[in-house]
Amino acid sequence: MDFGDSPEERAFRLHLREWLGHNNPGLPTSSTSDEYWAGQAAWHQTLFGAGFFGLSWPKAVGGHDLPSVYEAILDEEIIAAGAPPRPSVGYLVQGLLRHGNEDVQRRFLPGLVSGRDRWCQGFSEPDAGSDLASLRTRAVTDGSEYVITGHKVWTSYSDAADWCLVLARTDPDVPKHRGISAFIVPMGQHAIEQRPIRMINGITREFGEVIFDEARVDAANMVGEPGEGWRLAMTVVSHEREPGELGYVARYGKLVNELVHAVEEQPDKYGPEQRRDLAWALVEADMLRCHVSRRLSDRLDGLSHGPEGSVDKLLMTGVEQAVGHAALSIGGAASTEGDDTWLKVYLYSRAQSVMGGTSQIQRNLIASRILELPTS
Amino acid sequence: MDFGDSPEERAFRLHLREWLGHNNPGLPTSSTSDEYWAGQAAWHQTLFGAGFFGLSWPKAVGGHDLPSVYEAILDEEIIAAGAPPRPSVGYLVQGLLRHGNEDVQRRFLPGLVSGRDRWCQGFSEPDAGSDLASLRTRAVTDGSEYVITGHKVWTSYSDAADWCLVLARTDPDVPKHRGISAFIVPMGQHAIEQRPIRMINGITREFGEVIFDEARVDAANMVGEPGEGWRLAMTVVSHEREPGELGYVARYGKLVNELVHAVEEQPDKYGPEQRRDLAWALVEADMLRCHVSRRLSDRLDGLSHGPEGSVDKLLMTGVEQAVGHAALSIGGAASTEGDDTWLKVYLYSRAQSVMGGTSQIQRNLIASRILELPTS
Amino acid sequence: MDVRLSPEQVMLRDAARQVVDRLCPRTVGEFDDAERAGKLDAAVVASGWLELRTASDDGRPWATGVEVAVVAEELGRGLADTAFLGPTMAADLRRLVGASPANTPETIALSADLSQPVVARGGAVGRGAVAVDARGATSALVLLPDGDGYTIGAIALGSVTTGVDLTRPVVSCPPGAAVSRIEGQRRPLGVDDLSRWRALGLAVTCADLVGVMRGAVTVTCDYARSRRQYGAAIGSFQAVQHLLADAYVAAEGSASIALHAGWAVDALDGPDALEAASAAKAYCTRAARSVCETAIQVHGGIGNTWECLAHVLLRRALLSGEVLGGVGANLARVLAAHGIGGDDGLR
Amino acid sequence: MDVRLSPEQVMLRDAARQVVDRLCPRTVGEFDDAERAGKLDAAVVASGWLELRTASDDGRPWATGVEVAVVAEELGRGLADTAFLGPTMAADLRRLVGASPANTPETIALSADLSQPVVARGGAVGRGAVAVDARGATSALVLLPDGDGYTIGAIALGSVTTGVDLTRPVVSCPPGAAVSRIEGQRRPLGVDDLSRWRALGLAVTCADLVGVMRGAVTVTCDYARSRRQYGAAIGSFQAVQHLLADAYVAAEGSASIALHAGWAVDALDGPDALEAASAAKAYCTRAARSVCETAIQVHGGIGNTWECLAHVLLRRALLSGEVLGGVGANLARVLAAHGIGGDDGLR
Repeated sequence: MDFGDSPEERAFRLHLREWLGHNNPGLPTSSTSDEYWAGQAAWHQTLFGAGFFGLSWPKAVGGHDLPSVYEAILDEEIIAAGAPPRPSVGYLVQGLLRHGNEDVQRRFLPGLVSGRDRWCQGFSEPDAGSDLASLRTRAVTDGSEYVITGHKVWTSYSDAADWCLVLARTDPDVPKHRGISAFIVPMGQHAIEQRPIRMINGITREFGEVIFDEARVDAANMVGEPGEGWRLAMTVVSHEREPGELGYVARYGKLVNELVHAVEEQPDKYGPEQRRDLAWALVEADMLRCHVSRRLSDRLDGLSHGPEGSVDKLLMTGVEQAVGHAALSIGGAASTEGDDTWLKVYLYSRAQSVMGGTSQIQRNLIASRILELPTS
Repeated sequence: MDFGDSPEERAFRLHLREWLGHNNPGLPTSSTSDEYWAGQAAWHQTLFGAGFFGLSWPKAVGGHDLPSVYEAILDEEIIAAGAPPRPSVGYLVQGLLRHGNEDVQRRFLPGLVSGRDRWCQGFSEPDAGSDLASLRTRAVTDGSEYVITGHKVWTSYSDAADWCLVLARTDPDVPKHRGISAFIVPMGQHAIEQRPIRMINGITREFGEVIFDEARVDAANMVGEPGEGWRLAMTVVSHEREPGELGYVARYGKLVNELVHAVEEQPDKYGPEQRRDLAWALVEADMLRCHVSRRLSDRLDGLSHGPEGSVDKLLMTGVEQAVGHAALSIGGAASTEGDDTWLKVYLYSRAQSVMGGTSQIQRNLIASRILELPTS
Repeated sequence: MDVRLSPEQVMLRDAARQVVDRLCPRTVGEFDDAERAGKLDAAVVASGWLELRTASDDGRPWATGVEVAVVAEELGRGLADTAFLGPTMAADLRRLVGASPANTPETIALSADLSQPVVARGGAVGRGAVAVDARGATSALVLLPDGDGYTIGAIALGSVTTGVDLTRPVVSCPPGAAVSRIEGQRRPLGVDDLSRWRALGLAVTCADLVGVMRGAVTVTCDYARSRRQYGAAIGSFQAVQHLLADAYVAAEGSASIALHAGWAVDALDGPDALEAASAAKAYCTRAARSVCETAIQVHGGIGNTWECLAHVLLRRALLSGEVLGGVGANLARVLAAHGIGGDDGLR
Repeated sequence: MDVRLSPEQVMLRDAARQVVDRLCPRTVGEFDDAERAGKLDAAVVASGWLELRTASDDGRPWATGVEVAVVAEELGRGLADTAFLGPTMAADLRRLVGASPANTPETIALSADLSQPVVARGGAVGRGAVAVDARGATSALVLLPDGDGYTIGAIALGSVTTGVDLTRPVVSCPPGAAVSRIEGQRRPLGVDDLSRWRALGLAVTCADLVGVMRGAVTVTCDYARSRRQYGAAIGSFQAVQHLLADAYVAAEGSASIALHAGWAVDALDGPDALEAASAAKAYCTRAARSVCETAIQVHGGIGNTWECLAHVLLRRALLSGEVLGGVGANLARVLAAHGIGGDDGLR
């Protein structure tokens, strides 16, 4: 049991630290400014180019085959440097690694990992949110291609994406979980329309709606076999719930450090109620850092895909929303001084209990799959 | 809209205030000491004897036929005097007034209202808690009597009671809600065994288990007609959820004032976290006082028996538990200085979200009966 | 004691409700409908609701804090994008110093964090100020020190900015903005007056928060009845039912304590009115944030989009929560009122 | 970094688990079984767990904070009515000043509110003290000022009282109780030592709280599976499921941060270890109260009776929560460690 560095880890950490000292692009706080999303693509490529991205992924796809705990070291150093968190594409990588055949992995993973290609994820639909398996987007064979028609929502970075990992129904005649297949669809075609979604904090470039009107995709771009899309979806969704995969320890570490800095600058401005909110945000962020170290260490025994992701998701949501409340408290709900970044951080934090599966769904999963409580 | 006194109310208040100045028995904090329950019987009779009990009940049963808002004035003055809250027998009175025939009302209500007779309530059973209608206690006719066999729990003051209002199944062959009747059973018979229940804060004289082993009751002691026991139960239970009926505004007012006093005495001992807990308890108690005034004013239009009691119950529970947390905070969880009254107040507060129907049941009732959300 | 609304108060509430139902936006898109917004402004002016706190012949206001709260609750519930808090508070300030009503639309200025009235010294606003609820207003009132009390002055307002609340814009006034004295003041604003005026402001924002909560419960229950997942309305799931039940209960508790705060404005001494209002404000502010967060949660993905009314309700609640102090400042006042610390001086 | 338990640590955990499963009470009635309790005490002594923090040849403890935490968690989970926290903390204090281990059972004394070590001046305990986890102990260690640091002394203990925690009794020592100096101290306790020692105490109580939470989740899930109402196990109702899911999640988050606190005791500088432990203690204390309250709630009426284990778990959590400071004191330390206020001096 050791939270400390091995000699190799220490050497890596110092190397990384020095590099970050010269290469922090200083992007605005994530999820509060549309500028962030543009800059984040460059940051992805910069991190990758320097050898600091995909640390625990296979070398064959551009990773470094390092133990997963190196991801925790990366997050810690990013926090210390005040740099932007690493881009959250791990859940797509894990999905393709587990379910894609060799051809798919060879063609697509290097571009995804390096940041050369931008990806988005076409899972949710207007009438298929929590109940994802009821999705209605259809994919119909036409020679060596599939023709896709449907309406996706909550598609992250859909405006800038080169590829979309789409779940579509290929067989309407079998039970709903079994008739779904997954495709890597090129976004650059006229049959795909992208519309931005404006979030409650005003940002418009994180999420989009994507309408597929007889969009075409090569059958070779299917991930897994026909009808195996649900299994891919479960892999992707379970990793999407993991702060260790998302790099969110750095997200929260950066935010709380900035809040501490705000109080340092004007100590007389903040009373006990505000300091208390901040103290809880600090404690919650610290908990998540420790928790992710524990989860990433568990991966040293091999990657698992169990229901623990729902636990991590609820813990992460607690942190995000504690940080959001601290941001509201320190920044002031009604601040008219300067920018409203902290208000935006708070408003954005409300989405964390919905995206990637609502907190209610996570609790259902924990009750049935971990606590083994009876179903009604 | 006036929270203030009419001239008549003002005169009553001043008269009451003067009387309380000379007649406050200074009992220990309710629900923390078994001494309280003994003293409370005398306090009931003292209040009644002075004309300050049953203010809004009919004169015929020993009440005063005053508008229900006089109960709020009584509670306020009890708080100001630091006197014990008025005894909580209103839900029994309301049940008998609504469902008992003239004979039952004439024979039983005066003794109940005056405090001459002590009463308890035999509703819950070990396997019939939230699901009260599944109760199994049986009552079988035998000439002009019924013979009752069964096991009741959570019977308040069963050790000292002269009478028990018992729900028992008289017809096992009809749907469960329709086969229940209510009886006023004399406790002084060998066929009734009473066992104290020790609560988590150590008190043993508030609740008991009562085992009826062929106990006998005159058929004339049935309240309502055979099979109408469920309707009585619903009336009693709904009033049991009302802080205005229970006099609990005074309960919380007294507790928070004592907590304020503790902080006044040793101001340096308490930090922002403890003061914050106390401030919330003060605010919550104030809310309930206002809320009860609103409910009692609504009774000026006539007494209602709707689902609003579930709202009141949840608000009351919030207050009880906020006060409990303040007591824990101010008193210290681990206090070894002097007595542990505040710890007991905290521990007792946990029962409020269970007794009289769990908070979960109240939320179900609000969802279906007030918000009219669909059933699953 | 009879805290039921009087027949006249019920009529006032029903009249406000009718205006709200007819002219308030039902969707986020409708906020851009200038014709509708203009009609709403006109209806509020025509109904006389902006004059509730102007002086009657004996110097007392035409209407009590309760009537003001009755209107404020309905406007909050309907997300009314019209000025009410600002003009009402300004009118009360003019009444308290015996000045005649304003000729042009007017509001009040608060400190940058909205927690305090602005005290201008030396003819100028020192640290800057924010004019709240400033739609249509050309000036905002501030306090000027005068012996033990205050007189009032006005600052001219520049262009309106939206701020957190999409329904009630604000105007930032830079440090150093010049203050002109209001003519015809017949008496200074005393300590008791100021407490009472703050109590009015807190009571109005409490009523607004109650309205917002009730609006949030209504739209969210409607959504929960209609939105289906897993073959059932989401409102049939116990988890959703309990979230909504708790929201309803929070709104009802808030309504009770807010009602008392409204009554206390005119019925109690200034300090007691301020204590009643402070307790109500702490309670309602906490409740409203929780209720609006529930509204967003139950709306799911949709609830996190700009097009859903849930965030408009939350944003309105955030502004009302901060006006004259939020949870921390008001809990401190409650403790101070009980003689155990806290600090309630004008800063 | 590899925060999995080592094979040796897993063996230690399993050994502790076996003792707990064999000898800890499963019902409230079993607490009165003196024979069982005696066997538990003996098993703990025989296993050497009370000597984990005595000095090895190089002066460092035989075992790290992690091993202490591993044992503490299991004892907490099993509601072990045996001394561990007290003797362990006392042994660590003796080790830090270079004194030999105690000959008779010993614990530590804390301030009356349990938040601070006791500093005795002039040969006596000034304001009184409380010896915690005092089962079987005949004396309790206190600190004596000595230049910039401290030496240690002992007070004799009178009869044991139960206190809030039914499993770990306390002894109140009156103001003025005489302090005898411990012989053979080779070095004073410095500031870094004291921070580290407090960090150990906080880490042990965090581990105990994690154990209590895990125990609470287990017994409550068992109850929810077996208790039936409305023709169904109550654990099938979504409201109950969500309460239990949240309890499980709280326990897991606590386990992660508590693990870090245990590691930090020996791996970081004293102040950093104390900061890590303070964050963990605030988190675990809040979580444990909530989890134990959930345990009572899901047990319904039964949960509010003395005969149900739920309140024994809550009571143990309340004591562990207060030892060396609860939520408020530790949040203040976290803020202080970030350079924004708070106060962490010995009082």
